[in-house]
Amino acid sequence: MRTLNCLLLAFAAAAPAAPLAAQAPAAGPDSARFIYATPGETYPYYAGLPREFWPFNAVEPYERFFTTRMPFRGPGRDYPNPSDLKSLRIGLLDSPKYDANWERSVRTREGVVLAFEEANRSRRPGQLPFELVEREGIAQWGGAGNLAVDFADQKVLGFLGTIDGADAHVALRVTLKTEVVIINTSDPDPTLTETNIPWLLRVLPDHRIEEARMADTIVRRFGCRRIAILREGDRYGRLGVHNFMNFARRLGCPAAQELLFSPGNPDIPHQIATIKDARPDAIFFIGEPADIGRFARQFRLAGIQARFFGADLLMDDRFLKEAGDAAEGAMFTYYFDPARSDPLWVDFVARFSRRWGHAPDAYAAYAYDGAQVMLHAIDAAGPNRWRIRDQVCNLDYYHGVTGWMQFDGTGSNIAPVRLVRYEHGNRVFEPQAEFTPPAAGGL
Amino acid sequence: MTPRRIALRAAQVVIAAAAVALAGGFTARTHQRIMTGRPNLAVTTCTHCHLRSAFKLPWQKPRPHHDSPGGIAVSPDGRTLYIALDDKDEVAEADSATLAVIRMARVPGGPFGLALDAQGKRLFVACPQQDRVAVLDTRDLAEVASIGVGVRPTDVVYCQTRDGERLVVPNSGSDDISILTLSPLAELARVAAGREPYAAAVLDGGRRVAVANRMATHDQMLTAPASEVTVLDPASSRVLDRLALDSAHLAEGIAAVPGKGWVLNSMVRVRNLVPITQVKDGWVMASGLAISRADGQVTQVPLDEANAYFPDPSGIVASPDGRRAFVASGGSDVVTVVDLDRLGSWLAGSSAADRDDAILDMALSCRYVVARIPTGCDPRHLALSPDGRRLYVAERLDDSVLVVDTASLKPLGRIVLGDGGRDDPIRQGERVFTRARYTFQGGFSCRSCHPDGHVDGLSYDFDGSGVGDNLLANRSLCGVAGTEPFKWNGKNPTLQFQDGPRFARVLMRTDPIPDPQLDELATFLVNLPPTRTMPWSQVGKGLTPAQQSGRALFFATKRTDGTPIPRALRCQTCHRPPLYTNRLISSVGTQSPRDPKEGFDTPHLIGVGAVGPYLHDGRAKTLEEIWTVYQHDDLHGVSSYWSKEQLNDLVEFLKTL
Amino acid sequence: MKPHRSPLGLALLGLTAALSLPPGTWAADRADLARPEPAPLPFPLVARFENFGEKDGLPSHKIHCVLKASDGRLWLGTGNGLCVRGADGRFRRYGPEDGLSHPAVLSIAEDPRTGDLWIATMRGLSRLSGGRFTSFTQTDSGLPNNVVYGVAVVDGTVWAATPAGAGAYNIREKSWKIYDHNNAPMEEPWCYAIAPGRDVVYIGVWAGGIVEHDPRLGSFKAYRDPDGDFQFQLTPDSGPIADITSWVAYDDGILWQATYFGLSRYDTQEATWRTWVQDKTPLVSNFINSVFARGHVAWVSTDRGACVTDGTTWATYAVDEQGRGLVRIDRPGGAPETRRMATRLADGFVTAIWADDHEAWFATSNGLSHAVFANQAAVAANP
Amino acid sequence: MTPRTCALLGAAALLMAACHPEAPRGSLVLTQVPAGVAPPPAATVMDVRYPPGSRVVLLSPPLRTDAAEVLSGGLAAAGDPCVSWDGRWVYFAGKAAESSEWQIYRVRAGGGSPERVTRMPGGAMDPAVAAHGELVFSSPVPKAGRQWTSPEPAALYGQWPGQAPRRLTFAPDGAADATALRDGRILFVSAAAHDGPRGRRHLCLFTINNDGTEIAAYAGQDDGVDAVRRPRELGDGRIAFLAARSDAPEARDWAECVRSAAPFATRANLFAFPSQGCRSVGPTPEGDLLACVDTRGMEGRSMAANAAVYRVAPGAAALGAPVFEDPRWDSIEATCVARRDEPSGHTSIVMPGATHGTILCLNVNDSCDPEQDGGSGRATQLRVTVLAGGAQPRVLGTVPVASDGSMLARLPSGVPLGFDALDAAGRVLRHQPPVVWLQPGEIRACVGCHEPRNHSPRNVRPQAVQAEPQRLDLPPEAATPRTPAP
Repeated sequence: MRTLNCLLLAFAAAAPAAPLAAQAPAAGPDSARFIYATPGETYPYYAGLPREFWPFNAVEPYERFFTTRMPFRGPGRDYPNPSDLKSLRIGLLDSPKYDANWERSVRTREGVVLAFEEANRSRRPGQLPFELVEREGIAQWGGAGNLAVDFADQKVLGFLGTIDGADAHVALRVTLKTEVVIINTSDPDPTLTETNIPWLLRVLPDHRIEEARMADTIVRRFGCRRIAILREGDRYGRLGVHNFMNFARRLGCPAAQELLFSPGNPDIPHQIATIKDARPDAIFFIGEPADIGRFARQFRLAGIQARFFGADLLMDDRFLKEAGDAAEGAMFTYYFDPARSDPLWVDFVARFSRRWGHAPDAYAAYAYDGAQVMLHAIDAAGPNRWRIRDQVCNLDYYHGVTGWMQFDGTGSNIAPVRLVRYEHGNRVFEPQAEFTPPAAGGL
Repeated sequence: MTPRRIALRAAQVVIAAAAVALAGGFTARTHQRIMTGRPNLAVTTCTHCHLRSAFKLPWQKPRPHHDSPGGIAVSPDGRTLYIALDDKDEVAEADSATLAVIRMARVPGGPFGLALDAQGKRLFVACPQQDRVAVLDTRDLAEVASIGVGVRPTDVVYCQTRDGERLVVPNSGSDDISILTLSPLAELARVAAGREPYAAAVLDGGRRVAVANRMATHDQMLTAPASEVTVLDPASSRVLDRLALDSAHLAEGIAAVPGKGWVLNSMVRVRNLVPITQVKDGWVMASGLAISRADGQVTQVPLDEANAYFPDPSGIVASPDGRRAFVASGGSDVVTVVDLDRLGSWLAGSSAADRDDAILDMALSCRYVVARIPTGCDPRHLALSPDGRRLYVAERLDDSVLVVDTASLKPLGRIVLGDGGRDDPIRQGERVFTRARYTFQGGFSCRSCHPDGHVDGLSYDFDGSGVGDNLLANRSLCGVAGTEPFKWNGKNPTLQFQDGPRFARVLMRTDPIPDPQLDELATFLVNLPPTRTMPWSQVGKGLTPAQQSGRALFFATKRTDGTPIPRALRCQTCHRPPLYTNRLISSVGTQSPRDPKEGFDTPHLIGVGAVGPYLHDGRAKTLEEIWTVYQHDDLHGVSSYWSKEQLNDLVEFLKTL
Repeated sequence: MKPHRSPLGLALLGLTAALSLPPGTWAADRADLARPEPAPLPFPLVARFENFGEKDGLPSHKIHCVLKASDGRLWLGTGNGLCVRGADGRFRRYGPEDGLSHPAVLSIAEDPRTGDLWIATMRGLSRLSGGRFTSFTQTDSGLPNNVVYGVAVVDGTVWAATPAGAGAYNIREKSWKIYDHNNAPMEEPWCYAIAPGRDVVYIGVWAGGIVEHDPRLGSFKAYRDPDGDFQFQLTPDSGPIADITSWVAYDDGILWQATYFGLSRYDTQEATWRTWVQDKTPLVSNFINSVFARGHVAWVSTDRGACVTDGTTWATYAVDEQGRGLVRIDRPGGAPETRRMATRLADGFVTAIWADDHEAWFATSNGLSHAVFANQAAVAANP
Repeated sequence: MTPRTCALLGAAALLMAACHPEAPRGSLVLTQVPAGVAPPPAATVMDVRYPPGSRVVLLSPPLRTDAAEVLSGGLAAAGDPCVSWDGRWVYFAGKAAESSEWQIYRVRAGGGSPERVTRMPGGAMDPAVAAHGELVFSSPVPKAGRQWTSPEPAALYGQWPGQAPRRLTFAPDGAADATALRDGRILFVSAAAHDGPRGRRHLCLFTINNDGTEIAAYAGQDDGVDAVRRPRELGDGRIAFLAARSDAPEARDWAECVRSAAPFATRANLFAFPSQGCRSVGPTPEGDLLACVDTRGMEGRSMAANAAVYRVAPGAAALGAPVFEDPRWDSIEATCVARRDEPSGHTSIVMPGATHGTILCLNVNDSCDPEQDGGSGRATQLRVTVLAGGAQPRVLGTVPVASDGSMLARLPSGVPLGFDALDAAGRVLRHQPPVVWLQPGEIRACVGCHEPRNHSPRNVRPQAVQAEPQRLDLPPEAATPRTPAP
């Protein structure tokens, strides 16, 4: 039995893209930038973090999940392609205009639209054009679920989005029924890909990668012992520090305080007084950049000298603007160095800037990469949602404009993130080698 | 004092008075503008917001009660009649031979629908005012039992099933049907009906019961409404079928036809989607008969004629031999006699297309309508003696029951219950309300669109200045006192103005109602109490937590996050208690491309839970849709911060008003 | 450098995995179908499957749910409408044109008092009564959200599991209540299943385990994964196997939790938990779409076939790589017995099951299977 | 009105009543025509019907020949009487001298001197009293033998006491024999729609509201009868009228009726016996029929016998004996003098001064006319024709037809309008000669083109009403005066 399976697997693994040859050659990135899963492959446990970051790391759990990828075992791959297609439709779930994520959503859209425009410009005769079906999310009342259903009704082959973690979760559960694959480009919620629903790929490194790096930096590198946490009092804040607190504790330095604030709150005297009394040597922020910048300044004015740490949102200019001098020395994680010299990135920045009149940020860049993966998958698999899923969800590595990505057993990008600090109002990226997968000649 | 001094002092007084008046006026205007949040508010009176006490409204005051006959039940031997007198909380027992009232029984709760058991030993009484069914012992007319049912039960039928005795009770206020067992007296199930289930009929000896739903339902604006006939199995309380009567409303009469397997419904065929450019040829509405066959095929045929109408068909009975049906026309004070054999032969010889179009052919009725029997005012309920030889007609506004010989179709006499209330201006106004004589060819009455003064749930296209640009949802007249101005554009300062010459020109197409009758009509209307939307069991009880939360949202001055809500956008500013209206024109972002103006009269919210659809043209199917589908930029109150729970709570609160 | 492999290989992997069976004990030792049962099983054994697909009149290959109503009619929720099987064996479809609020039907429940069907769709909740549909959506009613995954009717209240909370519609009062993270012990409002319990209602919550609600008392109790992490199960039989609940079912004091991480069982009398994961237990796959409870027996729908178990004995129906039907029986303490079947499930990706003492219906992603039981007159489904 | 004024008016009324006593109960108003008098040269239709010497008399019970009181005293000829609803006034057509024109006169039913109430150029005829005492009549009076082919066809006018007349009809072939129905409408005789001067004409019954709006076919349009005259509403839901063949003399008319419940399906003889020679028929307060019949040549009657007055019970098998006859006169028109229920009025939507009206057709494809229906094709536009400023219709323009067949347009008022439903290729699917008109400001609608008679509309929202109606204007040279100065 096992032998037979192995034979089958071997055949499967070695099989060239036989039916794919019938498809038109993939547009966009060349195939060398895609490395797919191998049979029986196991994946790094717990996002590839060192054992000391694992929960209950002293004992062997009864069962580990996500060491392999949950396959989709349902039918569909052999269903005939629809014959009445006028275009290849792909959904994009934006954030609602009144939502805090709106500006990030605009950047995301710019990246996606650029990818579509470039792909459609390079269509060859006989190839159907790509069509973007946009829906503005409804943060209230589980609206993302309705939109995910609408995408299916619109016969999309897959969709991109969304930024809000709750929306992404709700939409993902719908896709299990509608069998439409999602590529998420901007939700850092670690639990999003831990649901074992084999219809999702996330190209953005999640909070866990950032928080592990930050916990390591705060506790081990700077030897901080009294860590205070100030976070938004919503779901984003809760999930944003959940793993950090665990990691810090596992490294022997549990957070001394966890204080909450309401987004947009102009000042937080109570939280400041409480934190000042605790005399922390490190403060870890999670929240909107303008809020954090404002509070950072208020902390310094209150005479708090602790080091400031945060996540990728501190990259935002609004943090610097609000914090002013208080930003000096603040350290945070970011996904990549926008000044990197990778030709893919440099070329992308030039094209993006030509199209939109400004440089891309991480959300635009990951959205572009996510769209590229989706467009490539559709061209490679043809207009069949199940084969497109296979293309997307069996990806192990992808070299996008943001660099090489590595996808773990949950389908989340676990590529390492960078450390950044503010010096004299400038963002200084700490030296770090570009990640390259072994299969691509990396270490 | 010299004349000069007097003149000087007088001038001082005048100047002082003028100053006081100016200051007062300025202060009042400023107060109005601040409290309404409308800096450009035109001149209004204090009473727009500061209504004299709601307890002083006409419908709050005592009024004369009358012996208006409701349901009629005839004993199995035909000797005794039981007549429900809902306005008097009584049931009368009369001798069919002498036509004299023998006994009266007091039955609180507005007894309206009656039914007897097979032996005539128990009389079952539907009491819509107290949401209950009472059981009376016919030996002494004493109430021996009572059971609560849904809201406003208007009828009750008795049947024996394979699983025992059953009562089926249509609850017109809660849109459901209670199925009761008798031993013990308990509610077996409550099944969903259409809108306003009103009357029931037993079919196939109790194997099925059909319920007529008086009001039409329609899913969305500008789609044809339909009234439902709910057919259920009383033994298992399973709904077997829901027959749709296309474009029918006021379908409040139902009868089973022995031997033919038909269910007959009296109904009004409305044309609310067609601009009202005329009344002729049933353009607005016409009376009809719906024949539902056992195979589910439904055919509508007219009861009116090419040049005459017999509107507001109500009670309907079929003779025991299944050869004739009698239909009361409350608007024209006649009972129409239908030859069911002729009707059957026409149906048998007609094509499917003929049957589909039958209701459109105003000249068809002369094939099967064999007589029109004149009656007293507003004939409603009908009953036949068990042998079918006598027809009993409840002349509701004459406080009498007409007895007709079904062979000669000639009257045999009357059971006189009261004096008809000739001296009561409210009762006189109700006569104007129910009579169709004020409409061209007697096409319809006020009641045709406002059954019991309420709504028909439809939107009509009145051709005012043009065609198709005046789509308006019907508004309830219940609790209308003190809510002037009237009409959605707020142009009519009084009910007399509302129902006067303009109404005759746009709708009735005949001479206006004469002033004396118009005053009587207005008197009747302002004495109509609001519709009760809460179950009787909850009346006088406190609000539930959800309703309390909804009330807090209604009166909120700040959002959940503490930011203030502009005064002009607070619910209570425009929908100000006690009637929940400030009687001003408001713009809430609902103007459609063909609406001439963006502002509409702020409707009162008393009984709002029962008057859907909502907004001026009836675009909102439910209260929820006002804020989920038709709210734009928080123009109709600030709702963007509401959670779904909060919206649900608000709706629960509104249903209590 | 690792060779680039085409996703087709992976596609075949998926396909192969779907057709193959768990390694180890699955070789069909004999093809003898007539071998007598050594001992009665605590549940009926399927003798053969009768399969129905689009060619038989089903409106979609994907069947989401199946229910046999009290009047004996079989109702199917498909990806393309509600479907009923008439006495003549033909299928009749109802879609939006008939008043159904959306063609994708995810769950069906019957009101035991009236026989009305409540149909959970991906755009609202529909009621089928007397042959007519009435729909409730989040914009025209108090329904929390339009995507309704699960529906149940409990004592005159219709419960709808939606991503914005569990909606409870009181049929008599026509009023809605919503239970979510604001008023119930849920981290998130994402509800995906409802199961009527004894005087309580169980709500399967995505990332919230199972919430037990007593409507009379208005009380709540949450059952959560004791290790609190999605990445592993620390110890077996210690509580819900995961907080991500894909379905719940209850009967006769036993609560079952389906997840994509395995199966959990809670004995409400003894307050004890059992858990099963693939490879280490007879459970054929961790990916469980739903579970149907009857007596002490659970009918488990997985992406690799269907299992029937009382928690000790298992029968698993699957399809081998040649597309043949297999049944494997795991008795406590005994070696697994695998037998080939003359018939097979319509598809290995089973989404839902309905069963009684006489027959079972399997909804799959590629058709419908009717299970005819072996002659097991001595065997009661409720031991 | 103060009590004092009321008292004064009351006193004045009593005084007038004393001067002109009311007609006794059971009285008749009768038109008597002298036997054997030839009409004058250049006679009009009225001169032929009422030759010189014709008179209107009041007959009180007992109906004796010597008790006839002449109501048309001083006039050269008179006839065609009708009684006001209150039974106090008698209106009739008369001419003061042989050379003068026919006009409408009125006289107190109790007797007195007639007063002229119309001054219509070309004369006036066929008086009727509508709601609220409004006088309705036809004008001008056509030449003899040209009533339905006159280049100046008669139209109906309405005239309030002391006010100028309003033109009510614009039928291309004229309108005559008006009578008021109890629902307030005016029932009159006109020609069915036809094409041009050589088109086949036959007369039938139409109705309008008393402001001239909602012109509609009432009965006879689809029947075989050539001509109808003198329609009268009976008290039992029937409309009686005189039927005639166009080639036969008026004296050989017979009485027919239709039921108002289904006027297009119930045409029948009014009497159970042959009624050739019937000159008038009408109701009595007691429910009998009052008829004037010329029995010359009728079996059982002498050749000398002339037109007499008969009272016929419903369902009577024979004509029976006359209730009044006078060998010196032909008694051709008899009407009971009695108070009757006044018909309802109609709150007019006409806007004087407006030049257009609006017409809505719910579905121009809704047709059941096998002759005129050009096929089952769907119309995409409607061509509007008008009969104005010439004998032949001219095209006014076309208006679009919505996909559901509905059409909404603003069209000139006061002219006969015709409609051609055209398909996409311009083929005529349905054709309606100019016979319909709009009053100024009128908004009227129809179910379809040649839809079944007496049919109600389906309950559908016409797509055409979603947009503003298209307006078509009358060419200036085609404009005609709406109401001639009296």
